Amino acid sequence: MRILYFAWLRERIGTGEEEIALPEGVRDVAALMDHLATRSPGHAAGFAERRTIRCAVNQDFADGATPVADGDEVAFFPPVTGG
Amino acid sequence: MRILYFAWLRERIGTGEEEIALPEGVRDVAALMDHLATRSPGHAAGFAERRTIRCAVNQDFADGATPVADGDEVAFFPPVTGG
Amino acid sequence: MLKVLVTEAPFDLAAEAARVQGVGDVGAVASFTGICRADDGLRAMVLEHYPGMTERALTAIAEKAMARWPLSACTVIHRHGRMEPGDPIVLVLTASAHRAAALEACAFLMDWLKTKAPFWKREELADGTARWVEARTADEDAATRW
Amino acid sequence: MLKVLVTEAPFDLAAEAARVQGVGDVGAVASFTGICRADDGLRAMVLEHYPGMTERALTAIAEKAMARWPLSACTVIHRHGRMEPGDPIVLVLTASAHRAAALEACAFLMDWLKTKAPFWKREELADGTARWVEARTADEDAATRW
Repeated sequence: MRILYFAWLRERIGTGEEEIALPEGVRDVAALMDHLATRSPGHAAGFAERRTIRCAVNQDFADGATPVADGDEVAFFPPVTGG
Repeated sequence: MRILYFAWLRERIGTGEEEIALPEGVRDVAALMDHLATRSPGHAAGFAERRTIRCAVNQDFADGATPVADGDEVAFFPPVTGG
Repeated sequence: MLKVLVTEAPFDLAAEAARVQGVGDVGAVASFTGICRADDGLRAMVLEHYPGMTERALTAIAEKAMARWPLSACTVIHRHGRMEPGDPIVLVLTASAHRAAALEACAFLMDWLKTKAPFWKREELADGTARWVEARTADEDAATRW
Repeated sequence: MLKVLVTEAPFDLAAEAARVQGVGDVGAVASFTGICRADDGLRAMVLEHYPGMTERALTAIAEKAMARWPLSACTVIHRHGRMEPGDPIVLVLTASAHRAAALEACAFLMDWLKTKAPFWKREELADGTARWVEARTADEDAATRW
């Protein structure tokens, strides 16, 4: 699956995009975040404050309970500040 | 004093502007309307339905109780419909 | 900065918007353009006004908006004379640091303009008849909400 | 008619306004332009976005406005990339037969855009530092009022 990061989350993690295989037992966004946080110190720092992170699954806003499956595009980012 | 008429009131009365001498005893807009209504059949028709007529004294919106004096500019017109 | 203009000539939205954008610390520009509609078989519209009082009333309304919202600029241009469907009639522009002030002031200006500026619309219809537009209760209600 | 555009290029207010004016029975055109401000010593701003999802989110917001108000046209143009103080960032235009629909929809579009479109602002300050803009609770409150 394709994972995207934006804004300061992208900077902390050190990449804007990565391909991962969906790990065994990961079925929702919350579990996926737990998994991603273990990938590097940058990931750990990026996911340290979960409540400040928003998410989209296949380009729709999602939350921790949203299901994820292999092949999904999942993006993580801070609250939006456009306009 | 200068009296102005606008829109359908101007059409009914047949003029947009007239100079009159302030009649004895006329001290407010309501009394001025009573007086103006006697000037011609057109005036009578124009002032027939008082509640549909708005007024300005010296270019400020006014009402029946607003005082009038010689030298004032008093305008009568239907409710406004700009914008 | 306040600009009020009563004119027969068409106005230039882009030029007016550029003007208010250059004044002070502007983060938000809101505009409203009122346009002559063709509904009910309207062929043309003639806008009569009260020269002198019109400018005075529009200035008072614009000053009220400037006092109530933190605007860096406020422009009101209202045309008079003959207009055909599609012709712009009125332009209101507001500039502020933030969007809420610009948008609210813009809505306020239009609501007050509709009920507190001495303009009268006469419609010429396709069948050759003409009629004075009647004031709408809804406009009066919109103006009193502020 | 709905138009959504995410672009690095500046936009042309007059051309966009003329476009929505020509669609259907239009009596009212409202616009909002968001502009990069110089406050807090800002030298430039970089707007990052989520290509693909941005267009999708803006289209969904514009469709919501078209469903909720009787609009004949709705245009949303949002820039990304680097912007300096005075540069326009976002343009929203609404056209309708009547003013209330155009003005309300315009305010709605901006409020939803602020909280439901994937853009992130990074400010570069005069002292050489840079920072990501934090989301404002006031924006969230403004979005939930609709």
